[in-house]
Amino acid sequence: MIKEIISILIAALLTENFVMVKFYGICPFLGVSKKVETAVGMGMAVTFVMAIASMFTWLVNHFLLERFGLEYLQTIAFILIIAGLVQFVEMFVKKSLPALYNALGIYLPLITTNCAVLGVTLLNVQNGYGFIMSFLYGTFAALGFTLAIVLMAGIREFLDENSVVRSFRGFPIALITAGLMAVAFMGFSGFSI
Amino acid sequence: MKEIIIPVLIVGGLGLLFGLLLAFASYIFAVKQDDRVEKISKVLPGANCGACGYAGCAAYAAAVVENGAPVNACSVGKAAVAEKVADIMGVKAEAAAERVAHVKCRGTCENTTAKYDYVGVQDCTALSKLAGGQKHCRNACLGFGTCTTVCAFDAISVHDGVASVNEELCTGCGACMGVCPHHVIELIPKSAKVRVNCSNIEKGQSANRHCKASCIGCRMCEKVCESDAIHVSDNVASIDYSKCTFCGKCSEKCPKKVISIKDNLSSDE
Amino acid sequence: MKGTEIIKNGLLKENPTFVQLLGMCPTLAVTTSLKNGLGMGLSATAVLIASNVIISLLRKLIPDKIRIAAYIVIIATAVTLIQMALNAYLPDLAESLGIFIPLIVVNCIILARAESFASKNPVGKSALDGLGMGLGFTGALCIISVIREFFGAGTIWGIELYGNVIKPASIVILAPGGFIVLGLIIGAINAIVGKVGEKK
Amino acid sequence: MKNAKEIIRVGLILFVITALSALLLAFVNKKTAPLIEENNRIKTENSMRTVLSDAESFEKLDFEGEGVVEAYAAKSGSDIVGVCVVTEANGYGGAIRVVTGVSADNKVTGIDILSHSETPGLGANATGDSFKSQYAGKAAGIGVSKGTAKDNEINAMSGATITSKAVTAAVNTALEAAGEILKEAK
Repeated sequence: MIKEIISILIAALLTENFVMVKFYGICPFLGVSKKVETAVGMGMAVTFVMAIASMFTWLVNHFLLERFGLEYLQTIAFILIIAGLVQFVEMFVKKSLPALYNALGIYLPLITTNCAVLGVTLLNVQNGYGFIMSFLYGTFAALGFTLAIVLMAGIREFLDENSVVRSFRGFPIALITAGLMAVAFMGFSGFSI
Repeated sequence: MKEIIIPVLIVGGLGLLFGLLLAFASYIFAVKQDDRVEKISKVLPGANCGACGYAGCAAYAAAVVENGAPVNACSVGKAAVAEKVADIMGVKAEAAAERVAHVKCRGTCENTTAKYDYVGVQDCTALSKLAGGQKHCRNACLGFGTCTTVCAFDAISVHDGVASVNEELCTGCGACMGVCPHHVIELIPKSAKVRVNCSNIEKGQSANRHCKASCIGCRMCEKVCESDAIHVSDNVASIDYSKCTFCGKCSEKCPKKVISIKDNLSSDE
Repeated sequence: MKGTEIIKNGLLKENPTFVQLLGMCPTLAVTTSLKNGLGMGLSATAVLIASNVIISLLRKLIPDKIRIAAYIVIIATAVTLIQMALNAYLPDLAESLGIFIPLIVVNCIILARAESFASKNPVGKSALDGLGMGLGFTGALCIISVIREFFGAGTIWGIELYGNVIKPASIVILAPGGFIVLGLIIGAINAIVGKVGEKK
Repeated sequence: MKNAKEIIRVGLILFVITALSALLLAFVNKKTAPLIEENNRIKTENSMRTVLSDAESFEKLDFEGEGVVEAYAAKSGSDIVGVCVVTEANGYGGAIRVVTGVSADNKVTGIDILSHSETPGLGANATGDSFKSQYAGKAAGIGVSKGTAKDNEINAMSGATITSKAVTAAVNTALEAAGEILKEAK
């Protein structure tokens, strides 16, 4: 059992990193990775949403959808749960961490359409993970997302914008940096326990 | 018929559950935020340049509402924004003192000569570390354009080894002032016709030797000024624009032509 | 803003992919061939217009507290309905577009436009905005996929160009290629727009 | 008390929206489900015909197996010519459904991809004949090689090894199931 958990952890963090390999959650990844604090803040918010969403969607899917054979409702039920959670997180962050709320801006509500969150809930169902496994995979996937976004923020903060050609400043250089990071992450493919 | 009722109940039930949860949460987490802050930040240009002295537009908006920051501090938005902010706050906005950046140096290639040939990073800060820069005058504008890289409005550019400001584009945000290693750039009112174009602090003859267009601290301007607006401190003249009446006498009297009148300033560029 | 201005806005000034950098997930994943890029763009445009219209119709009804939940339910319903209709009545179209439809639910552009435009503007303008943004998105996808398919697979629209003569660089189709190609394109556009800006 | 009324109002609005959506979905699903079922059956039938060409009719068998979706006995006239097994495996982007034709002597006559959600341009190339034709004539326990394929091995698609392995796994499951079915039939 432990071996399986570790192999999922390694997969979610490195070999099948949600951002760098599976291309999930790129919008906030590019939008929020200017400063490390906001990146960590975004990572925490996404981790909270993905962990809770993985559990909640598994319960709903197992006890409600699969029992009545309503698989076609999966998408709408899962995305409703995620949207509810995200709006809850948005209110919470707006109240207790206003600085983070301003820094995240439009990207906080966009967690709802963050492909990573919906992706992980659908993957849990497809891989047939149990309740605990779904929760673990959701958390590990979010940690993989946070790892990628914090690494990216570190690089972009360190990247001296002035040494870049004027038209490549901002998003273009961020994209190229992300591309090089993706090459690095490709080095992990095929590595498994 | 059953397989229509059940999905409606399930998804509808979920919707109801979340509707209640979110509505309930919105009361617990209700943030008592003054809606004026919201309105003001919408009106501000959102460049977050910090010229008003606050961390960004959101911070400035909060400061205006909570601790009465001046309504016209936004030098990027100038009078237009000041008006809008004023009527949100229900206050009259006096004309904002529009400010522009001004380079206090005329150390062009023919006015001064280079001490050494510099081969390295094209950056003023790097150059200033090497014996105060390439030019003989140690307070001169280094001419490598670090200020041009931080200017978000492309208002400053380097000509003939000295930076110069396009006052139509300049919004007075002060980014260039902050980054210049020799602090050659200062923010002055845009309407200021009389300007000092030197920041050399050396005594007369060495200043003279180092640059043809340098201020030798002879204090002629100080003697001739009736409104006591111009003073020489550590061998360079500086104008207190709150007193200056722009009469231009100091500019006539200055033997080295360091003090210029704005309308002839652009002509001799 | 007038109608034509809204569409021009979506196409050029606020192009969702090149300027706002939204909808990255499908953009990077799908633009491996022109056919897919076009398919994705058109299906996303259809959903974008439909959801913009519905949301702007209901904008007065939906209280701010549950705006995200309500919008995303509407978008997901629209997408699932289109998917069901396609699979049932147009199986061969569903064959080629099948993979893109579920991806649209998680396309940030749709919720972003709903939140920033449709919820504040009347139906007519919202539909135009949906069309403008959709076409901007499709255009961007096509540009990216032509480049990636040409360099990565040596074909355009599946027609073999130089694939058997020189081995194409398959990395351009893989994950890193997506990032780098998009970065280069936006850089180039900034440079061109920058130049045009100076001349004006 | 005003708050409570407000909370219930907001809750009801979301309930109405979600209930309406669910109603619409359920109604459309009820009308389209049989059609989709029919489309799938026709599609499976066609691919089975391409995979096992000399069979005339396919009789559904009630065979249960891990990863096996359904199995058909391929008949021409009354005698069994082979077996068609529909299996599923998890690829890169999601489940891949493969139909494998197995001849009476337990060899693969051909395979076809019924449905997949692999990345277009990479994993999706599995639907191309160049990849599928490699399986013809192979027996159970097919391997996947990145380099040159030895006997009973197929060449993985470049940049889509996960998909190649998934399709091969599905074909192997089908071969095992077909083996059991053919043993019983004898």
